Amino acid sequence: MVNKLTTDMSLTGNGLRDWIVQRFSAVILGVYFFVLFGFFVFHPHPDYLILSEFFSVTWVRVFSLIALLSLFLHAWVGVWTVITDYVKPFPLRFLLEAFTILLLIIYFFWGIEILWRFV
Amino acid sequence: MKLTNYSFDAVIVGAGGSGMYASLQLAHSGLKVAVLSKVYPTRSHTVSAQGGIAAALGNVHEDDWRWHMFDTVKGSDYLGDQDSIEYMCKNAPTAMYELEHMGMPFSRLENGKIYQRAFGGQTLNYGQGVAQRTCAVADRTGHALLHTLFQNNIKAKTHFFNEWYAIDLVKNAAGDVAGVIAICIATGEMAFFNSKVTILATGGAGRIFETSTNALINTGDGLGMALRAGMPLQDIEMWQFHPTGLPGMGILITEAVRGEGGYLINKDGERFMERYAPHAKDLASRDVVSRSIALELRAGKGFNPGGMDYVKLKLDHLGADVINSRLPGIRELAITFAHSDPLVVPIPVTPTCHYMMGGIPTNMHGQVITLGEQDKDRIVEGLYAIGECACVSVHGANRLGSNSLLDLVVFGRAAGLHAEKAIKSGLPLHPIRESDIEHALTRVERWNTNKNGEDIKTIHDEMQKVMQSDFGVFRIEESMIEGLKKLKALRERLKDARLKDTSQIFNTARIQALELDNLMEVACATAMAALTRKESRGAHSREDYPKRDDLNWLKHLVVFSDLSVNYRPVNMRPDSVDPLKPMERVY
Amino acid sequence: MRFSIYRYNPETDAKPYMKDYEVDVPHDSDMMVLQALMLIKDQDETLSFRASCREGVCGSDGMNINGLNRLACLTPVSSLKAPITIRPLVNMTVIRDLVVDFTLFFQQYEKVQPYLQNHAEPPATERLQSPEERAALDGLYECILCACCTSFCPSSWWNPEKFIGPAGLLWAARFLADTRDTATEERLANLQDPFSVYRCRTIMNCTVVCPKNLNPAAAIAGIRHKMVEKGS
Amino acid sequence: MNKQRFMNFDLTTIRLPFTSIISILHRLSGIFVFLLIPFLLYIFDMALSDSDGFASIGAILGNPISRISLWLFLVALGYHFFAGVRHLIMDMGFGEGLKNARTSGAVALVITLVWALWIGVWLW
Repeated sequence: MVNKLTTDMSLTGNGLRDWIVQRFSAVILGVYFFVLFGFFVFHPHPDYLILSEFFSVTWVRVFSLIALLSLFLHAWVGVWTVITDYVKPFPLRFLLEAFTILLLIIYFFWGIEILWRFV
Repeated sequence: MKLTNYSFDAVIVGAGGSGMYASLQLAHSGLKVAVLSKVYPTRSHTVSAQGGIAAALGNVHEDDWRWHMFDTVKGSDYLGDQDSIEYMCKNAPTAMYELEHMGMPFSRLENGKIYQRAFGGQTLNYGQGVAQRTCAVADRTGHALLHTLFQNNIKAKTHFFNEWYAIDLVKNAAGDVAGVIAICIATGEMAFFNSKVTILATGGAGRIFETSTNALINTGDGLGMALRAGMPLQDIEMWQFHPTGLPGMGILITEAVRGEGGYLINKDGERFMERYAPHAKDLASRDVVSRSIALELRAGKGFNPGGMDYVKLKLDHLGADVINSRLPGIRELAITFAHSDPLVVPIPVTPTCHYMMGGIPTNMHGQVITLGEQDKDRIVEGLYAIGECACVSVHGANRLGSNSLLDLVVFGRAAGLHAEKAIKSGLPLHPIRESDIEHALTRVERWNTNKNGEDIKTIHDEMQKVMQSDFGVFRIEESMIEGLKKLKALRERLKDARLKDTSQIFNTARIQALELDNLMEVACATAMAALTRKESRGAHSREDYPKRDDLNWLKHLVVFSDLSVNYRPVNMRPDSVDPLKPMERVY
Repeated sequence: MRFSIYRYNPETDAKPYMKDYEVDVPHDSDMMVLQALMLIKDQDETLSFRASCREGVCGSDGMNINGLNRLACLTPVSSLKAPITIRPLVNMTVIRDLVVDFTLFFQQYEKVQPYLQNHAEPPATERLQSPEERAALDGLYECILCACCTSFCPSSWWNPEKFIGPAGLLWAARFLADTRDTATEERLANLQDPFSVYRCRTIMNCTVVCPKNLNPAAAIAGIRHKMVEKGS
Repeated sequence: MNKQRFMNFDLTTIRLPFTSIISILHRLSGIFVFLLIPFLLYIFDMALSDSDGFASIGAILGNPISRISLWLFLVALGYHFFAGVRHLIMDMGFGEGLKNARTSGAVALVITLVWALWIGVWLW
């Protein structure tokens, strides 16, 4: 029903799947930020030690990784929607979309680097 | 004038219930069919129908189409043609099931069948007690019907010309109709639609009255076209006044309110219909109830004597459940337009012009009839009329509530079937000459070129006032003579009126001028017919001739554009049952 | 009372402009905007607008009145702050004055196959449907196709061709909800791309402006639910 | 004859309903959060590098612009979160009516306001 090239740049190329991914990743991110929020409530003025200790716990790291992945998916669906709403000329839209993906990939690996360098 | 030429097997003018049922019938036949509509199909007046559509399905109790036929003939005050009424009532159930299969979202009974409610004049066993015969979609039956038909026409890929306004029929020297001239409202483009069969489905003309339940588009376009093409209108004096319209605007409050148990009260709180119709009470037929209200108002028992007088319709006793599930649209209308929530307070109502029983005379296949040699019926080749603009004569002098949607459906279908057969058996395009087309163009050219003269607004308003005051619920010789005189003068003035705006693109002023030509034709014909019929029958109620006179007036009256009058016999020969002999009509 | 009305006739005007009119509105008048427009047309017959049933069931006279899409015939003048500003429906091509082009709107409607589909041989009488099953259609079938919602929907503004819009989707929901319709899976499959349904962001402008008090946003949510159910 | 096609599309003449403001804020906050991700990652990177790096955060946030940016980021994130929860609740079929949607939108706004104050107090 809709032009294929436009659709192809969406995360899954399918509205229902994109929608589910967006919701699912939102829930994960929500819980993740709730955990972080809890950490800062218990440690309103953390120092390096407390913070690095918290991020060396395995489940925190795994959860952080999952959250990073969720962020990637969530942001891609969201930003893709925003771009396709407002940017109509195909070359510009394509560039923006490609740039966004690139950024998200960089963030993802940057995040892994931050979490895993002090293993 | 530049004209585009289109050629079709069939052209249907009007996309209301009857037009779209006919087009659906034809679309399945593989023929080339065009539907011209001056509004988008879903804006047609059918959409406003509320209460329901009658058919003897017997879902609530035992029922028989013969009982339905009896009620309809009696309701018509014996002016209805019995062969057509028989056909309609007999085919009603089939039509209902067809609609249901098309997806019409009928309300349902506990057992899953189509919900049926009581309506005025519908009885069991030839007049014994109240029948629940009216199939309903809450109180939005017309909306549901129209949308269902539109949707099925989309499915059938019907070719719609939306916002095309038909101006006049093109008739050849032999008197056959070869198509119509129409204008595309959006662009001003004019076109000749040449067709083997032209079907008029243009609806009523309730806008000849000042206050009417009718949509603004109900301007009798098909009637004007037929009159100008030399065909007559039949029974056009018969105008139904719906008992319950909101005072002022004339917004319709469906009879289903009374069918569900609501009733009328006067300012003393009295349920006055018990006095006028001891058995049927508020469910007597519409002419009876409207007259009763008018008499109450005349006796000073209205709520606002001296001002805009009205009685009230009480339904709060039905309870919120019934009102919200069966009459939700009525509640909305009453709150919006009368500032009264029927859950709590009664709704102010007054008789309001509602329906035109008369129209272009046709046989039961929808073929238009005119008078030929020695005043004998002559079928106009190539022309059909269906729906409110037609007078197959199933409503006679008074239509029963919920029989109009049925009329649309049954005769829309019948005309479609007949036209399909005619075209498939080799009906050719009717031959025409250039002059035939030019003749049909004269009217629109006049409006485009006339630079002087008065605006149409005054003429329009005066016509409505005359109709309202001299041809309303009660009629009397002197005022009708006066009224007709005024109308004739207005008609002359209209010939000289001018259009200030002659632009091409979506010029609604021009459409209104063309519509007024049609309204004026219908108003004059109505006045002439009303003045001529010297008796009281059904909706035609004369104070100077208060009795029905079967000896002299049990006949159809036809009026031509020059206001000459003639007569046709009423058909009293149903096919499969005994004729129904005129009896005294009591409810 | 002052009315400021959007005027444009492509035959004579280079571009649209606003024109002011003065209408006598009695103090405690019941007048609706539609009647005011008719009075204005009496002053100036070149003003074009659509109207038919004048009671809110035909859907002809949707327009933007004081910033909101509504039906002129259901909007009391007394409910509005003067000057009353009347513009055509938002984001639809103007044919002339307050008259807009409905072509795209009806194309979107047709996309959802707005008709009952059931290939089984129908019974001799009606198909049965319980009152409860029928009640599932309430709030869906009453749509009058006035386009107030779709023309007021930001998702339709940005993707008028790819996003079906609230009105079309309401009709999709109506046929998905009908127990007599057997094309559910095909209907859902046709709507699964990222645009047709999923551009809806539950902004609810549709629900705010619907003159029939319907809730297209909730109907669209219902379509998504059905897809999730079918997909899992 | 003017062949140019016009539309009535002027956002200054359109009265945006409350729910649409809730919605557009959701989108804006999302974009804002997305744009500030590198800033956040940078702070995180610093905080988890070593104690010197951690200490440098104090310096970074000493700059009022960074501090306000962080505050804005957290406020936007908060709103995106609360309005997102509202969406999820509606997606589950609760509060889909107009009245409820307005109420829940207002609730999301108010909670965000409280959150913004709270974060502000914490940061300063």
